[in-house]
Formats: sequence, C-alpha cells, structure tokens
Amino acid sequence: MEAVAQQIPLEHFLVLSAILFSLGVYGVLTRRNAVLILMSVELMLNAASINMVAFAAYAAPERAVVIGIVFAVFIITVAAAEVGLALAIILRVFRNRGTANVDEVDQLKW
Amino acid sequence: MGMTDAWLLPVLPAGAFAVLVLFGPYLPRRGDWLAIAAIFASFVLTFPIIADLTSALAEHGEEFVGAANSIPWLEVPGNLELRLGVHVDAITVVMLVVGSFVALMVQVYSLSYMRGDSRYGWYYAAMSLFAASMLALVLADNFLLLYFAWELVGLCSYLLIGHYSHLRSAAEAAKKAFITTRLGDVGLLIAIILLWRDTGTFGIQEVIAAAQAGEIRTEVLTASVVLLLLGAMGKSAQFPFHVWLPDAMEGPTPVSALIHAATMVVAGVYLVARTLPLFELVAGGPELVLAIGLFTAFLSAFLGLVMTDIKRVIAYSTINSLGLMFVALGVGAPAAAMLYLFTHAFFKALLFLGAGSVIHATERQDVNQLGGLWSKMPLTGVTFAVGAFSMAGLPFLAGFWAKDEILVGALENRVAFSFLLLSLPVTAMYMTRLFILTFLGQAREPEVAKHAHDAPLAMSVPLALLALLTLVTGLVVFDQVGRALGFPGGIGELIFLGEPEVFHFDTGVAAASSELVALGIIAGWFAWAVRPELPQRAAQAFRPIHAMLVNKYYLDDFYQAIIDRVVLAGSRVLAWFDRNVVNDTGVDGSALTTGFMGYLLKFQQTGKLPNYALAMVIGVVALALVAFTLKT
Amino acid sequence: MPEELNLDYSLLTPEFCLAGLAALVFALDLFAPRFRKEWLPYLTAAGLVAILGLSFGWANKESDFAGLLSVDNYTTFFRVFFMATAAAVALASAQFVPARLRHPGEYYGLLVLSTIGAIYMAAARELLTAYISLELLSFSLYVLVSYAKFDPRSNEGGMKYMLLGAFSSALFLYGLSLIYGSAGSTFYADIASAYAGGTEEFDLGLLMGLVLVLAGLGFKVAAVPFHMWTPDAYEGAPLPITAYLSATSKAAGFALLLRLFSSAFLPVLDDWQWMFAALAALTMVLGNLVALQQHNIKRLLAYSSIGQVGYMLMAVAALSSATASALLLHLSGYVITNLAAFTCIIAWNNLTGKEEIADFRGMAERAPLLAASLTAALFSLAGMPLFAGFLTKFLLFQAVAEEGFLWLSVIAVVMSLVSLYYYLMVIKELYISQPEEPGRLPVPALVNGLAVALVVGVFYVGIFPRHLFEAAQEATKLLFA
Amino acid sequence: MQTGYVLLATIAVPLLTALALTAVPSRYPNAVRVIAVAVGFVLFGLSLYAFFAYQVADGEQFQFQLRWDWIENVGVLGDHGITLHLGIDGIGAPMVLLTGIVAFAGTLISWKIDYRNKDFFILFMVLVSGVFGVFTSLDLFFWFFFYELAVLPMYLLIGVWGSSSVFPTFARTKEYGALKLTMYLVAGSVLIFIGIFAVFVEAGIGTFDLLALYQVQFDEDFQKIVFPLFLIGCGVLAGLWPFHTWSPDGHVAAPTAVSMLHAGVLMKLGAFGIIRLGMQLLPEGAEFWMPALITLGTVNVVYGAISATAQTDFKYMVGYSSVSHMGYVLMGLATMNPIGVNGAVLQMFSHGVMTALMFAMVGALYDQAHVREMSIFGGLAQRMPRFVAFFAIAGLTSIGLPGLSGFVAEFNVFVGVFRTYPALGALGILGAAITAVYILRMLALAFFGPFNERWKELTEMTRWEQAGGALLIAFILFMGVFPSPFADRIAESVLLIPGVR
Repeated sequence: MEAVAQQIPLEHFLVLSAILFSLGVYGVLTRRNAVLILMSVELMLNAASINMVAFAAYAAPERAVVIGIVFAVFIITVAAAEVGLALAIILRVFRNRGTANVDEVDQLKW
Repeated sequence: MGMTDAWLLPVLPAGAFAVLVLFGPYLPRRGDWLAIAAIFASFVLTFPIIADLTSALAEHGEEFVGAANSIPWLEVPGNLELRLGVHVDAITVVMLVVGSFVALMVQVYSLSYMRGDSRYGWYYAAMSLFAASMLALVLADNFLLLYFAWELVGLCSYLLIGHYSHLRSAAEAAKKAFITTRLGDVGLLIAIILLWRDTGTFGIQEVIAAAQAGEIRTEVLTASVVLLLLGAMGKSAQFPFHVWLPDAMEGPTPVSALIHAATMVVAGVYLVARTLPLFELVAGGPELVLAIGLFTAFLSAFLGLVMTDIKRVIAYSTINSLGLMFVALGVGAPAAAMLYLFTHAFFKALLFLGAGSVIHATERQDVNQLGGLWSKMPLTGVTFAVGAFSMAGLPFLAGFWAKDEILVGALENRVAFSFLLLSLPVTAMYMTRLFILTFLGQAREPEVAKHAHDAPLAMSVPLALLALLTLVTGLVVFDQVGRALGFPGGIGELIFLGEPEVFHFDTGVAAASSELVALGIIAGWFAWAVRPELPQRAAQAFRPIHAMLVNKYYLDDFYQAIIDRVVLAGSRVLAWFDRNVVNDTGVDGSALTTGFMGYLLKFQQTGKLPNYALAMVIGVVALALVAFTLKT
Repeated sequence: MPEELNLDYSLLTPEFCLAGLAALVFALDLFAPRFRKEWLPYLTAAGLVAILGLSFGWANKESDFAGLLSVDNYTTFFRVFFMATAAAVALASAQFVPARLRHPGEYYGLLVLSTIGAIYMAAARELLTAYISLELLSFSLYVLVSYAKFDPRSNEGGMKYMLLGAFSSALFLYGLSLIYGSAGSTFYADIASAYAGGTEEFDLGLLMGLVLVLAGLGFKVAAVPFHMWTPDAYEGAPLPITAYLSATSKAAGFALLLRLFSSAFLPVLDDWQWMFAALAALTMVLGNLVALQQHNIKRLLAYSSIGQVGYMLMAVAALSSATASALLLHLSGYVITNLAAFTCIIAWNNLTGKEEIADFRGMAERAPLLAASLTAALFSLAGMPLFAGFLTKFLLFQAVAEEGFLWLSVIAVVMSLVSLYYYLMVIKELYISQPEEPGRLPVPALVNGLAVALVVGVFYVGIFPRHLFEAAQEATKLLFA
Repeated sequence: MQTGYVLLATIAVPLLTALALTAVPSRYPNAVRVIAVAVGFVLFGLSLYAFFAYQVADGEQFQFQLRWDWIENVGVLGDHGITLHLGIDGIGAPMVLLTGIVAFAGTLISWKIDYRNKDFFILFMVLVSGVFGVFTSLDLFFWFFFYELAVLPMYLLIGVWGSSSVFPTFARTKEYGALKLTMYLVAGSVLIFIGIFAVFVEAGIGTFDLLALYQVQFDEDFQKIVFPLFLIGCGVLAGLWPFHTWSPDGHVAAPTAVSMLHAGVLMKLGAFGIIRLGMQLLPEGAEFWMPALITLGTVNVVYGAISATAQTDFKYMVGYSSVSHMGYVLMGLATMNPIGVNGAVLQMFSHGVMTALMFAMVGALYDQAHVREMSIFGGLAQRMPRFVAFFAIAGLTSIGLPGLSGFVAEFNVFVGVFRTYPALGALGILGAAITAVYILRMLALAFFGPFNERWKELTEMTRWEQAGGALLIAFILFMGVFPSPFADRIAESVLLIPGVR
C-alpha cells in the first residue's frame, strides 16, 4: 500500500471517481433508453466503490481499513442484483409498451 | 290601599292578560268578563288612591312631590341598578282615572261591537295588556320602567291595529305605527342612557333633581331633552311622525278610541309633562315643544276638511288636539295640557265610539256614503254631536274650558296665540262638516240607511256615560262642582296641584274663541248643509291646494319614496356587496387562488423519468451550494 | 468498531424467523400444489403476528450484534411496528391478490423479506448494514410495485421507481463513501466521535456526504424534491403495495434517518438542520397544494403522504428527544390511519374495480361500514379530534414549536388546513353524492373486521395515547442518552 | 352539592350515546328518536342542575372543578403533561344551560327527520359533546380539542341533511355552504392553534392548564401580537365582520336542528373563546385591541341589520340578523366594563335561545312548504296561528322588546357601550331600530295580510316542534322577566376578568 501511496496521491482517485460519478449523472439525465440509464447508474456505483477503496487505502485509520474494501465488494454485488432486477422490469415495460424509451413511458403523470 | 299600593292597578289587567293568553279558549265567553272585571277593579281602585293623594296634599300641600315605592329588579356592578317602582302624584292620578275609565268603557263597548270576531278572546287579552302597560307607564317612577311600558304600549298598538290581520292594509298600518313610533323610541332610549350616564340613576324625580342641581352637563342635558322629545313626538304623532296615526284607523274602532283618547298617543304628552322641568332647564326647550305643537295642530286642522273617511277625520282632529297639548306644554302650562288631555279623553272616546256605532250599523265609514242617520239612530247622533262640538270648542262643553285654558296660557306669546285663534274656526268647520255629512241631509245610500238603528245596550251605555262626562267635566274644574261630584277637593284641585285659583277664566279670550268657533260652525253649516255644491266648487277653484290636502301634503308618499329608494335600495346594494365582494371575491377568491397554485405546481410531475432525476440533481446541487456558501 | 465482537445470534431470532416464514411461503406456493393459495395471506399474517409477539422478548433489553445491529427498544418498537404493518397489508391483500395478480407465494414472501430489510434499517448502527438493509427493502418493493406484470401502469411505476431508486442509492452510496473518507469509519458511534470537534472547519467530504445521504434517504421518505417517483409509483403499484409503500418504506426511511442523524451526525447538527427545515417546508407545501388537484385516490393519498412527510421532517429538523418521540407517535398514528384508509379503498376496489375519487360516490349507501371507516381515517389524516391525527399532529407541531421552529409549525398548521379540503372532497363523494346504482355491496366480514380494528386503533391512539406515547419515549430515550 | 362529574357527564353522555347509537339497527328509526330525545332531556336536566347549583358569591371563581391526568410527563410537554380539567364560572354556567336547552330543543325538532336519522343523531351528539366541552374545559389543549370536535360533524350534517337553494341571481348548494363553513371555521381554529403554541412556549411552564396560565404575566408586546390571533380565530366563529360570510350561507344550507345549534350555540363559542383565551389570558393585549373590536362589532350590528333588510329568504334574513346580534356581543365585550361585558354574555344566552327558536320556526315552515321565499307566503297567521305566534315572539325578542330576554341583554350592552363610546352606542341602538324594520316587514309580508290560497294544505307545527319552541320561549320569558339569576352569576365572574373595570 505505502508503495503505491508514494507514487499516486489520493486526490487522483477522488478526481477520477468524481469524474465517473458526474458522467453517470450526466448519462442518467440525458439518456432516453432505460438500459443506458441503468448503465449510467452503474458508473455512479463504480465511482462510489472507487472512493471506498481509495479511502480504505489512504485515509482510513488502521482498524477501519477493511470496511472500505468490504463495502466495495458489497456494492459490486448489490449492483449486479440491481441490474438483474432492473432489466427484468424494463423487459416487462418493453413487452407491454413496445419501447424502452423513458420519454414515451409517461402514462403516469400530474 | 294607599298610593304606594298603586302597583296593583297595572298588575290586575296584566294578570288578566296572562290568564287569557294561557287559558282563554277554555274560559266561558273566551274570558272577556275577566278582562273587564280586571280593568273595572283597577278603575275602582283609583278612588282610594285619589283620596290618599288629596289627604296627602292637604297634609303637606306645596312640597308634596308624590309617593314612591319600588323593588330592585336587576343589579349589575358598575352602578347599574334597575328597579321596578311606582310614583304617584297629581298628574299620575289624572292619567290613572282617564286611562282606566276609558279602557273600561271601550271594553264594555267591545262586548257587542266585537261579538263574533274570530279572535275575540285574543282581542280582550291584548286590550288588557294595553291597559296594563298604559297604567304602568303613568305609574313608573323611573325611566327604565317607563320605557318598558312605553314599548309594551307600542307592541299592543301593533297587535290591535293589526287585529284584522287578514287585511293587507291593517298589517301595513300596524307595521307603520310600530316602526314610526320606534324611531322615536331610539331617541328616548338614548336619552335615558345619557341621563343615567351623568346622574347614575334612572329615577325620574332624581334625574330632575340632579338636573336642577346642575349636575348634568349642559350639552348632555340638551341632547337628552331633544331625544326625549323625539320619543314623545313619535308616540304622540307630532309632525313629522304623525303619519302612522290616521292609518291606525285600520284597527277595530274601539281600539282607535282607546289609542287616541286615553292611552297611546297621550303617552308622549305625559312624558313631556313629566319631564317638563328638564325642558325648562334647556335654552329653547319649551320653544321647541311649542313650535312643534303649533305646526302639528295647524297642519292637521286643514286635513280634517277634505278627508272623507269618518274615522280619519276624527284621527286628524286627534292630531290637532295633540298639537294643542304640546302648545300648552310649550308655553309652560302643563296644568292646561293635563286638563285638555283629561277632557279630550272623554269626548274623543265618545266620537270614536259614536263613529263605531255608525260603522256597526251601516258598515260604511266613508261620509259620502252616509247621511240622514239622525232619525235612524238618535242616541248616536246626539252623543256624536256633543262630542263633535266639544271638540270644536263650543262654549260650556268640556273642550271649551280646556282650550280656553290653553289660549290663556298662550296669551303672552302673540304668534302662538294668533295661530291658535286661526286654527279654531277650521277645527269647528270640519267637525261640523263631519256631523252634517254623517247624520243630516239625505241618505246617500238609502238602503244602507234604512237598516241603520241605534246600537245595543252594551254600546249605548258607554256612549251615554261619555257624553254625560263630556258635558260636565268642563264644569268640574270649579272645585265646588268637583266636590259635589264626590271628588273631595275637586278634580280642579288635583289638576292644578292644589291651587284652583290658577285656573284663570279670561272672558275676553273666551268671547273671542267662542265667536271664532261659532263662525266656523256657521261656515261649515252654510257650506255643507245649505249650499252642498260649494265645497266642490272650492275644490275646483283651488285644485292644487285641494290635491295637496287630499294627499296629506304628500308626506306619506315622501316617506314611502325614502324607504323604497333609499333604505331598501341601499340595503340591496350592501347585500350585493356582501355576497359578491366580501364572499365571492374575498373568501372564495383566496380558496381558488390556493387551488390554482396547486394546479400550477402539479405540472412539475411531467411523467418523464429524466426530469425526475433532474429534479433530484437540482435538489442536491442547490443544497450543496447553499451549504458551501453558509460555510464559507 | 468495538474491540471484541458480540456474536450472539439469538438477538436476531425474529429476523431469522421472518426469513423462515418467507421461505415457507415461497415453498408452499412452489412445491405444495394442493395447498389452498387463499390461505397464504392468513398464514403470512399469523406468522408475522407470532413473530411480533416473540420480538417482545427483547423489550427493554439493550444489546448489539457485532456492533452492526443494535437490539434495543428502538429496534423492538420498529420490529413490532413493521410486522404489524406487514400483517395488516397481508390481510388487506387477501381478496386483492387472487383477483388481480399471479404468484401469490412470491408476493407474500417478498412482503416478509422487505419487512426484514425495514427492521434492520431501524436497527442498523453501521452504514454498510444500513445500506444493505435499505436495498433489501427497496428491491422487494421494486418487484412488488411492478407486480401486476400485465398492467402497463404497474410496469411504468415499477420502472420509474426502480431506476430512480438505483440512481438515488448511487447518490447515497457516494455520500457514504465520502463520509467514510472524512470520518474514517462507518460506525455511527465512531463517526460521532470523529466529528465531536464540531463544525468549525470546512469539511468538503462531510458536507457533500451529508447532502448526498440526505438525497438518498429523502428519496426513500419522498421528500421534495426527491419525491418525484412517489405519485407514479403509488398510482402504478397494486393497491395493497401502495398502502405498504406509504407505511413501511416511509417509516423505515425515518427509522434510519432518526437513528443516523441523532447518533452519528448529532455533533454537526448545524450543518444539516437547516437542510431538513428547508426540505420540510418545501415538502409540506408542495404535497398539500398539488393534492388539491388530484382525481385518483391513490395519487391523492400519495401527495397527502408527501405532505405528512413534510410534518415528520420538521421533527428531524428540530431534533430533540421530545420531537423524536412525537415523530414516532405521529408516524404510528399516521400509519395506522393510512392502513385503515387503504383497507377501505382496497375493499371498494375489489368490489367495483374503481379507484377514481368520483367512483366512490354513494359508498355510504352501498358499504356503510367501509364508508364510515374511510371517513374516520380521512378525518384523522386531516387532524380532527377524537382521531389519532389530532393528537399526534398537535404534539408534533407543539414539540417543533418548542424547539424554536415556530415558523415551521405555522406552515404545517396552515397546510393541514389545506389538506382538510381534499379529504372533505373525498368524504363528499362518500356521503353526499348519490350512488350510480343502489343496493348494498357484499363486503367480506373479514375486511369489515380489519377496517373496524384499524379504526379502533385510530381512536385508541387519539383518545388513550398514553401507552403508545410511553413506548415511543422508551424507544427514543436511548438515542439521546 | 357540586361535582365536576356533572360537567364530565355533559361531555361523555352525548359521546357514549353516539357510540351506542351505532349499535342500534337503522331499521328502528323510532328507537333512535326516543334515545336521542331522552338523552337530550338528560342533558337539559344536567345543564339545568349545573346552572342552578352554581353558587353565587362563594369566592370560588371556577366551580364544579374536575381534574383527570390524561397524559403525564410526556417529553413534549415537560413534567405536567395534559390534564382534562373541567370547571365553569358564572360565564360558563349560562352557556352550559344554553347548550342544554338548545340541544334538547334540537332533538325534539329533529324528531321528524327520516333520512338516515341514526347517522344524523350520531353526528348531532358529537357536536353537542364538543360544545359542552368547550364551555367547560379549563385546559387549552382540551379547549381546542372540543372546539375542533364541534366543527368536525358540521360538514356531514349540512352536506347530507342540508338543502341547496337557487335564487334569481345566484345559487348556493349545500355542498358549498357546508364546505365553506367547515373550512372557514377550521381556518379560524388555525389561528387559535398558533396562538396556543405561542402562549405555551412563552409561558414556559409546560402546562396547558388555564388556571396556571392565568397566573403567568405575559410580556405586553407579546400580548399585543398574540391577542389578534385569538380575537380573529374566535371571531370567525362569532361572525366577526368581515369574517362572517360562512354564517348566512351555512345556515341557509344547514338542516333545522343544526342551524339552531350552530347559530344558537356555536357562534357563542367564538365569543366565549374571546373571553376565555383572549381577555382572561392576555388582558393587556385585549386592552390594546378593544377599540378595533368595538368598531368591528358596530359594523357587525349595522351591516348585518342592513343586509338582513335586503333578504327575501327567511334563513338568509335570520342568518344576517345573527351576524347583527353577535355584533352586540362583540360590542359588549369590547367595552371592557362590567356592564357591557355582562350585557354581552346575557346577549350570548338571549340570542342563543332566540335565534334557535327562529331557525326552528323557519325549519317548521320549510319542511312543509319547501320554499323559504318570504314574499310568496302571506296570511299564514290564519292557517298556523301558533307557528306565527312563536315566530313573532322570536322576532320581538330580537327587536329587543321589554319583557323578553333580548331587552335586558341589549340594554346592558348599550349602557356599557355608552359609558365608553357614546357615538357607537347610538349606532348600536339604531341597529336595533333597523332590526325592527326587517322583522316587522317579514311578519307583515309572510304571516299577515290576505291568505295565499296556494298554502291551504299547510298545517300547524307538529307536537314536537311546539314542544321545542315552547321550551325556548319559556327561557326567553324567564330571562326577560327575571334576569337576575343570570346577571348575578355572570356579573360576579365578569368582575374577575382582568382589565374589566
């Protein structure tokens, strides 16, 4: 760990994750295809896990290091489950509506 | 049974009223006997009171201000103590005698006049209440009880004038009477409270005493006097409140007799006479009363000339007489006023009851449909004549003495005096006219006249008694005669507060008035008996004047216009304002605005997922920005 | 992280039982073809009630599992709370599910599983645990919302809920990561001690973390502007699930919020108090105003629940032991009331298949008892006396005012006046409008019984609040110990 | 002997009755009626007892006191918690009696209700319970609790059993009337609610008990700020101009018994609240705002009277006359002197009985004729003499005729007002004269004059209506002739209101 630390400061990881996160948000806001929105969300999740690992490696006190790592693992699992679930639902929508374009799925409003 | 027990007088008829209202239908003859018994008892009970009073007068003489007796009714912290109490002195006693006697006569008379009426029992109940409240009014020792009774009198007049409630005209007349008098009552109530404010008491004598002691601020006293007068004018039908009185003829004739002769309309005169000391304390107070009285008397006199309804003519004559009484009060001769009131009670009751028996016999009351009844109903004719000429002021009839007393009182005031003299022949003229058109000449509707006949006993007896009194009351003013008639000390002594010599009989004045009256009578005779076409020609000649008189100086129309155009229209405008501005705009408006905000806001829910996400992002960014700015 | 871990699994018995129950339900549906599916709801409810009774065994105990889950009165309170809710919803679904949905087994199983998630949200004292339990609850709900697989509206609601949920949990996670970074731990206690210094120095990680955590949880409790999913999900979801959403998912969100902010972030109160105040004001106003314009009963209740969330957020903003207990009281009252309302609506929907407000006309003629219960519930929501709503609102607003947020209370009071209007609009349909066809509807006795029981609960809270109130106090006392 | 359980009973009995009625199968409407009337009678008896057992001049400001700890030591409320504290003073006693009378009369009048009369009486009982509660509570929380409780059933009572009316220029549906009334009153209570918050926080003694709060000396500026909340909040219910418009529309829409109870008693709740919360809790604030109140009160009197004159619908006329008469109450309160306040409370009682009688009569007519337009009637006196007599008595009471309750009350008010504001007093008396105009106009128009054959099938009031009317008239006369039993009780307590001198 220390070795890495000398070469790459924490900020780089944080900036990277921030960029990832923003990209994800951007994607969620701009994409119209439900699946792509889901992908953007995944980007954001990854940003979060990068943060976790980075903090675990750099900032966290000795006894809390493991938490970040574990957290990252959990995030990955949850994300996977999330994708499965979301795709199932999107599939239902596609079956019933013939589209996965979220702008056309606006029967419920006001 | 002394003066302090006088509270019994109103209580008796009041009790009769209560019984009649609650159990009337179950009583034999609907309980009319009970009412009459009660009022008769009250009448009889006046004599011991008179005796007590005269003895008290004999004892204390001058400084006797009367006997009082009262019980607490309602006490409120802040020095508001309301009591019920009686106060008896000479004026009171005169009113008691007149009131109870006339009421008794009228009720007896009604026995046959009202027979078969659908609300016979109710009629007697109301009559009892009327008598009770009038007696209470004159006995009241404080303004509050006076107002109390005052309002009840108004109520009874409302009930009785509207007795034939199935007639629209009766309902309207009753309403008119009540509302008109009530306008005056507003003044009275305000005056009472104002006086209380400065003196802390409602007792009439105490207030007067305080006023004389100068404890009441001048402006307050002035205001309250004017307002008192307002109340009196309302009840006593003084110009411009007189309009209700002729319409009040819609009631049963006996009621008119009671209202005009002894009870309601003289209440105002009584009130002013009671509080005259207050008026005298106010600069111009008496003059105001005088002016109003004079104006009223003068205006009303002419109306008598053109009216064709027998009762209306008498009604205007009443207004005329009331004007005279106010004049007497105005010139500071309360004794004369009370004397006139006393005599007037009898002959005016007589006139109305006579008119009543005419109406009873012919079911007509337009003089143009009457005539030639003299032979058919002699008793009525004679008694009516007595009443009419007493009203006209023919010498040695009751009205003559009283009117001369007033004339003498007014002697100092040239203007008033001359106006009075002017009004004399007019009065005489229209009374003559009335008598002639009703009883003399040819019957204009023969078949009606044919069936006419004198009234049954129950009606004739009161007529006769009243006629007799009309003949003699004038004489009893000389206290010897009074004594002879069994009033120890003579009524004169009572009326003139123990000094008969104040009754000045000025032969000059008497002669003048007699000549004028004679002139009036002759003129009337000439115009309506000898040359009947003359009046029509006169009417043709002076059409506008005639029209004005027939329309009562257009006053009623004027008031009607005010009510319709101003009061009702104004109220409609306000109601519109309340509904459309206050409610629909103010109240509903705010509600609608809230709803509309909801309407606008609901469109943030576009149904499009990215917008939702955007909203969340905006929320985050906004919170973050604010957080940073707060921290740095 | 405590030095030696207390791995006393017995502490988690109720949740194990719940898991078992869920498994049983799944299994019965799958492998016991002869098993009468109609019995599933009763089985589920019975099981939940049994476990509920069991969980009383931990009343007034104070312990924790591995420093991750605390088992204390707070947890017990919410255990009882969530299981009772789930049981009620299960019963309310008894007629609905066979008529409208397929696969009853999964339906009830997911119900139970989500309950576990909700309970652990209340019990968690560590961020990762909190997150996992939150996702456990959410995932079950995503499925349940879109459970009517052939109903496009249900799919749409599910999709929006799902995607936005994922988005929000991403925000939440990122926030957590930042907190972890700046506090160096994910245990509430450690975070608290890390920030014990107070809020003098500017800490980007903390601030962004707070904002993002707020966003994530705000999404869960439907606080403006993170509420957008609520009306659509409510409208799309099957009716009992709408009820469940309005009850459990909100309550769980608040359970988590309350423990997290009262223990972990209490030292940095100044940093987030105003955020909650602002959100509360926004939420109250928007929820109640927009509700005025709704014509679908589910949507109406969605917005009204948003309004209610506003009231509860006030309590978090003016955080103190008083407001916390008032919040729990209001939450309980609100949930009971809402369940009563939904029970009647579900029953009506079963009988007529309608869910527009106008379709409720003449309910008083056709199903008097339901109409009366619904009216009672709506009056309670509007905060009328004799019902739970009056007392809980009064105490809540009072407590908030006490803490110096009079302005919030004023907004709240005015907004509850506004809310009265749209509740009255529903009541008008029930009682004043005439039914389009006459005749009584055959309401199952059990439904009537459930409705009456819940309404009795409403009255109980409204008239004899003492016990519930003491429970709420016991539950919140230790948060501020 | 005095026991607070009497007061508790006045609250609990109706509530329990409402509960019990739910058990009665709606197949037996007569059973419902009998129960309702019986309970009404019991309440009447209880209130009568409470009124006469109230001891004048025994030093105790509040009698019949009863305390029951409802919630102890809850965190929100500090250590005191909330206590159900009942008790009446000389002002509460007549109000309790009034409620008893009107409630009993209301049940009698409502005997003829057929449409779902069970539900009607359930709601009616809740309403009655709430009203009793407000008059007897000495605890801010419960005061407000019962205040809302009295408003709660109103919407359904009006909406379900009320009547819509269409006029040439506008229409008022019962839904509208019910909704406006409910929303408006709750809006008023919002202000009260906020005021209660403020008082509770400011006092800082952690209790809602009024007797304890009366001891607190609030800062003067605080009083000046908070008093208007109570004044307007309660004023709404008292029909204070310009917050009065719910009253005419609401009354027009409401069924008879509800109008009776509403105009008769609920509007008094407002005035009562101004005394209890306003004047007794925040005397200096009251001192400061009273000039405003008396101005508005005078506007009430004149404005209401004039609007009433324009009305062609019985109920609208009575509704506006209520606005006008409540103006006297407000004027009397605003005088802050014993006479005026005493008169105000007397007027609260008098107007309560009188207007209840009026609404009862209007209802008696409307239920037969199904129209309320005055001008299309005529000569009813011949067909229904008793009815007209009762109506006339009510009318004369409102005119302020001596011998009837109205006079005593209004006279006190006038005297009180004249003490401080003569000009306004004169206006007030003028308002009384206008009252005479519209009342007599109504009587002449609808009841006298030639009989309109269109109404020949109309019959006299039912026995029940006559009984109810007679009950009310009995008290009108009682107070009109023997006012002291009322005045003594009231005056004593009025003197204990701080700032009244």
